[in-house]
Amino acid sequence: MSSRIWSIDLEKADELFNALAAGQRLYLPIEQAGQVQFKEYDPADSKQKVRLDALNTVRSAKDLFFPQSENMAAFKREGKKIEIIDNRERVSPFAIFGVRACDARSFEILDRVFLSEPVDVSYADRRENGTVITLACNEPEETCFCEAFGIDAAEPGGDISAWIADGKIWWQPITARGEALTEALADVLTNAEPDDEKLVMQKKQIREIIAQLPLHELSLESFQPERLKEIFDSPKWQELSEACIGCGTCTFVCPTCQCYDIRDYDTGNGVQRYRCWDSCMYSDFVMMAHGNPRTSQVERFRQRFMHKLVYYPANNEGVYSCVGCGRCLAKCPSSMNIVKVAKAIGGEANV
Amino acid sequence: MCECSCGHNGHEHIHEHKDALMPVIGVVTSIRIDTPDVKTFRVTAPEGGICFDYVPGQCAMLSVPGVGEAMFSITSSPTNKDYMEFSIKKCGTLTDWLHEIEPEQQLTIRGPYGNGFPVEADLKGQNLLFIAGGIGLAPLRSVINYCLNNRDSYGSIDIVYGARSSSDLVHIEELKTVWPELKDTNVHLTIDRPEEGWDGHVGFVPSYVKELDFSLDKTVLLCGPPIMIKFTLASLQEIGFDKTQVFTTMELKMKCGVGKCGRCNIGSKYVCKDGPVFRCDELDELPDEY
Amino acid sequence: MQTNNRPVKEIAQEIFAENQAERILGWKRGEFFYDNSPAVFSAADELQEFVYDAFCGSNLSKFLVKEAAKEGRIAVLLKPCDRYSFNQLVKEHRIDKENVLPIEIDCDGMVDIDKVRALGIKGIKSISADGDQLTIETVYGQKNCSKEDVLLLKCQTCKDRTGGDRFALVREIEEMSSVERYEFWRSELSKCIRCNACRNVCPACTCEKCVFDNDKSGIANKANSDSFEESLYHMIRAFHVAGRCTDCGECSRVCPQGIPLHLINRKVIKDLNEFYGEYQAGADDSSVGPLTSYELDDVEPDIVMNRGGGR
Amino acid sequence: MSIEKKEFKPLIVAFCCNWCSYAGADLAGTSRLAYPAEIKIIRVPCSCRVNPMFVLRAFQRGADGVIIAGCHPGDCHYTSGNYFARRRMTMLFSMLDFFGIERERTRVDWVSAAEGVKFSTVMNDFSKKIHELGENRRLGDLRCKQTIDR
Repeated sequence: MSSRIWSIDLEKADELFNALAAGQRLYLPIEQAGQVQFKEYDPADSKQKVRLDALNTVRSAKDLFFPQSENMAAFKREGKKIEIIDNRERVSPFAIFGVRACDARSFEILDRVFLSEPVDVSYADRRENGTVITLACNEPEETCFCEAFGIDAAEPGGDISAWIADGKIWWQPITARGEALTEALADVLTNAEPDDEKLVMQKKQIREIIAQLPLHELSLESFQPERLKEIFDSPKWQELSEACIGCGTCTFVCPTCQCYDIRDYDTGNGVQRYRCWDSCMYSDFVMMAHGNPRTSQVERFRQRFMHKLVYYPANNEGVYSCVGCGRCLAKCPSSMNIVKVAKAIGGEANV
Repeated sequence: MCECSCGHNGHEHIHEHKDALMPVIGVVTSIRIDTPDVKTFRVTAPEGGICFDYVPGQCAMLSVPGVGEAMFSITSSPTNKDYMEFSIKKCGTLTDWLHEIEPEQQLTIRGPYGNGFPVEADLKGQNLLFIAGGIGLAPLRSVINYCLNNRDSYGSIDIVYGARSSSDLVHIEELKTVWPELKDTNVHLTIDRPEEGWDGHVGFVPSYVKELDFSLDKTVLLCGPPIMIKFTLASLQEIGFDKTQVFTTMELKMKCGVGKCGRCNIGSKYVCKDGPVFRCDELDELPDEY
Repeated sequence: MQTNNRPVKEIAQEIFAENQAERILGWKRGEFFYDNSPAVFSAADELQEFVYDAFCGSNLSKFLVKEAAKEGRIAVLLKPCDRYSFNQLVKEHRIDKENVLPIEIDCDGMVDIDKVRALGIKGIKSISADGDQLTIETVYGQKNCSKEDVLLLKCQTCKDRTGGDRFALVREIEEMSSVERYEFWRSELSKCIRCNACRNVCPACTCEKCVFDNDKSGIANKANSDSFEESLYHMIRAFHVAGRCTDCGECSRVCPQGIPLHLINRKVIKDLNEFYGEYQAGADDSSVGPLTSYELDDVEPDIVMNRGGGR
Repeated sequence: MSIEKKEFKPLIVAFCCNWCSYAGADLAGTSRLAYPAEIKIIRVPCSCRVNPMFVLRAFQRGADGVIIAGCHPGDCHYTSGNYFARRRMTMLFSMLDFFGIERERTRVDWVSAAEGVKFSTVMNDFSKKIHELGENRRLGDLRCKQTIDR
């Protein structure tokens, strides 16, 4: 990690954002009709309300790398002939500021899926072009459990880590890409000390708050790939899934859910093939011409949590496909979520 | 950073990667009616020849844009470099549409997907027993022809094939006239119910397998409807086969074909990437959700 | 909370003690004092986790479509507003009434935890209620707020309490100019992530196969790939429940993006009331709905063109 | 993708009941009464057949106006279809208005088989209105208006 660190007065955040936006597209947590989302920052639009205080955006930052819907190819059919037109969008460089430590970790989880061979071209293109600037969580909430995955909200990671402390934004490049971006900001950033007392205090305070959170001691230890069949066959899935209404909220707000569907839309001028997020909670997720292997919500519900806590770790050296951002805890219509599942199925470790 | 040999690196490289999700054009050059609901489509690249290289047991995504896209096993042997064949049963939106088309129709095709049968590894030098039911012959036919084209690399070959009726037997000319004529190759046909003019065996595949009472020095390749696979496997075990001797090929809903869309998993394995070919003892370690 | 001066939990225990039903559909205590989940209890000892407090906003009626079809009589706890949905579902033959024991319970308003959070209250450790005052212990210290201020939208204009004017916001939107209305809904609906929570929670949405899941319908697009699809989904949904929506407010409660979806349904209800006479879906379980009946002298569609409201 | 710029030529979809308005259109034609060519007639068995989705889908695919023409109230071939259609379309139009879609883009009119003149008048009038309103930008699907190219 680079030891160099910079800062800028929080009051001058606009200057920082404008300088960033001058070099590339910049995405910030911006309020839209009462909710905070990562949206493109427009220095000319004075109505945009940047919300650095919002802990989690509703849609996670994965949206920037794996958008909800994107074109794959278009086709023209004429008689017996088909023409394939590659109309995938190629992105230009962009930066995203305000990513929390949990979302930053989610990119590593998505990378293992999309950047493994054969590489997902669109995702790789966005990863290559995107600079992630994280922001430490000064006020974590009760729904947070990133600690269970070894994430330190006080050292958020990404290409550049940022903190808000003592009325300043602190800025520390971590990767070469982060260094390069920082160089372009020499005019707005001021040199600072990495072990500045105020910054150290802020980090300490974040860790102290996290230690007080109710899910601070959540353990996922019992979710081991070796216990795959045992966990799969647990009788608890039935009662846990009773509350599930089969919507896709948890999967769509989740920063690590990566399942997608490929669909065709007939525009009248041709066929647009696009891919979009899909949810294993949906009844038609695995529907085939000859039937559906998951006929009830119990099976669909189980699939989601098995994937996150058992299947994914089995394929990825024990890494869970969850980062503890707490979005599903806050958003589930029935308040059924991964923590309740982990505690019910995980057994003794959480008593 | 990158281990492939395309000669590019970094940013530029990403753009140069072949997109596994981007299809190419395939042309249907001829269509053979096999049974009342199965047709075999011969597909070539627009300039002729096969669309891509593959191994027996691998699959390809065929699509008619706007109609649908689905995974089909390639039924021709990769030893044939002139065309690819797909035996397709009429059973859904896309297949209904395919059954209406005429030669020269273009399709989109991407692949190959999946692991295929271990024809160059585990199967080499072995006596082989192929057991298929109905349209389940499609993926096995690729292996059968591959082995017959490399006849000296394999031991004896037995083929047990059953269908509902004699008119439902696909690839009938190969079954009746080509394969039985070859060296050390036996074909055992059966149909579910007695029928006028049928002097062959009548009965379900699992019981026929038991009746035939094969010697245990064989590696089995099994494909058919899930229920047939289940009972045939039981029959095989009854006559003394071990699950490690049996390979089967699975099918689940697939979309991407590259293990990323999250649809075709059985436990932690993706059928499109880790399968579709599994050794039967491997399936025991996976949850019963297929 | 109590009903007829008895704690609801006691009523639940009595149901099992007297064998009135084999299962009870109620709420189960969550992780944090506010995240109660709907749950089916099938034995008296399971009731330890039973809860009925100010965080039981979810409407249990819809769960009956699935649960009442199972073996064994099921008792269901219905808040006054949930009763309307229950009646409507019985009317539409979606629930086998004979297999259900409906228990009406009192309700003095449910709290919307998102509204508590919107007050800047974070890191909640516990919540206790004393009359209208909520005392909230957080990792950032103790906070207080008035319960009235953080009630669920549906509770603020409760049908059974002397609530405010439920059409006030609808009127406000009607008075906007056409462009303003358009921009208001664009701004709201462009947040939609098509998670289908509003549909799946809606007691009026009980189709075996939804038109949005039917590939043959031509609109089963799963994601909003175009702004049109954002609007289409919510327009069609509102239309499909028109005349059957009891205004239970679940759609707005569950929307992860806080889209005021109930306003669309309320607009429909307001129009139906104005055009065809007052009607409350689910007030009974037999009457004919306004869109499945007609009068010879109904208003003509051009009333939309000629009446007031912003243009 | 590109959007072709050209002079505004509206596209109007008219759902016409087989038993009255469609015959009315015929009569208008045989009587040499003109109605605009931009009106595309879709014959339906009854005005009641028009699912609200049909109207929305017409807008999706580029319609600038949608008109539904059915039998006069009381004259429905199926006794009551148009009464249901009347309520349904009133509600739909009101909802579209609520979403900020120009309220003049939708209309219902009753035209009998004998009213060739009325058919022509109604269609001319509606078309004029749509010309005044201009292109429908608020309720179309951009993908349907674009041509696909590289």
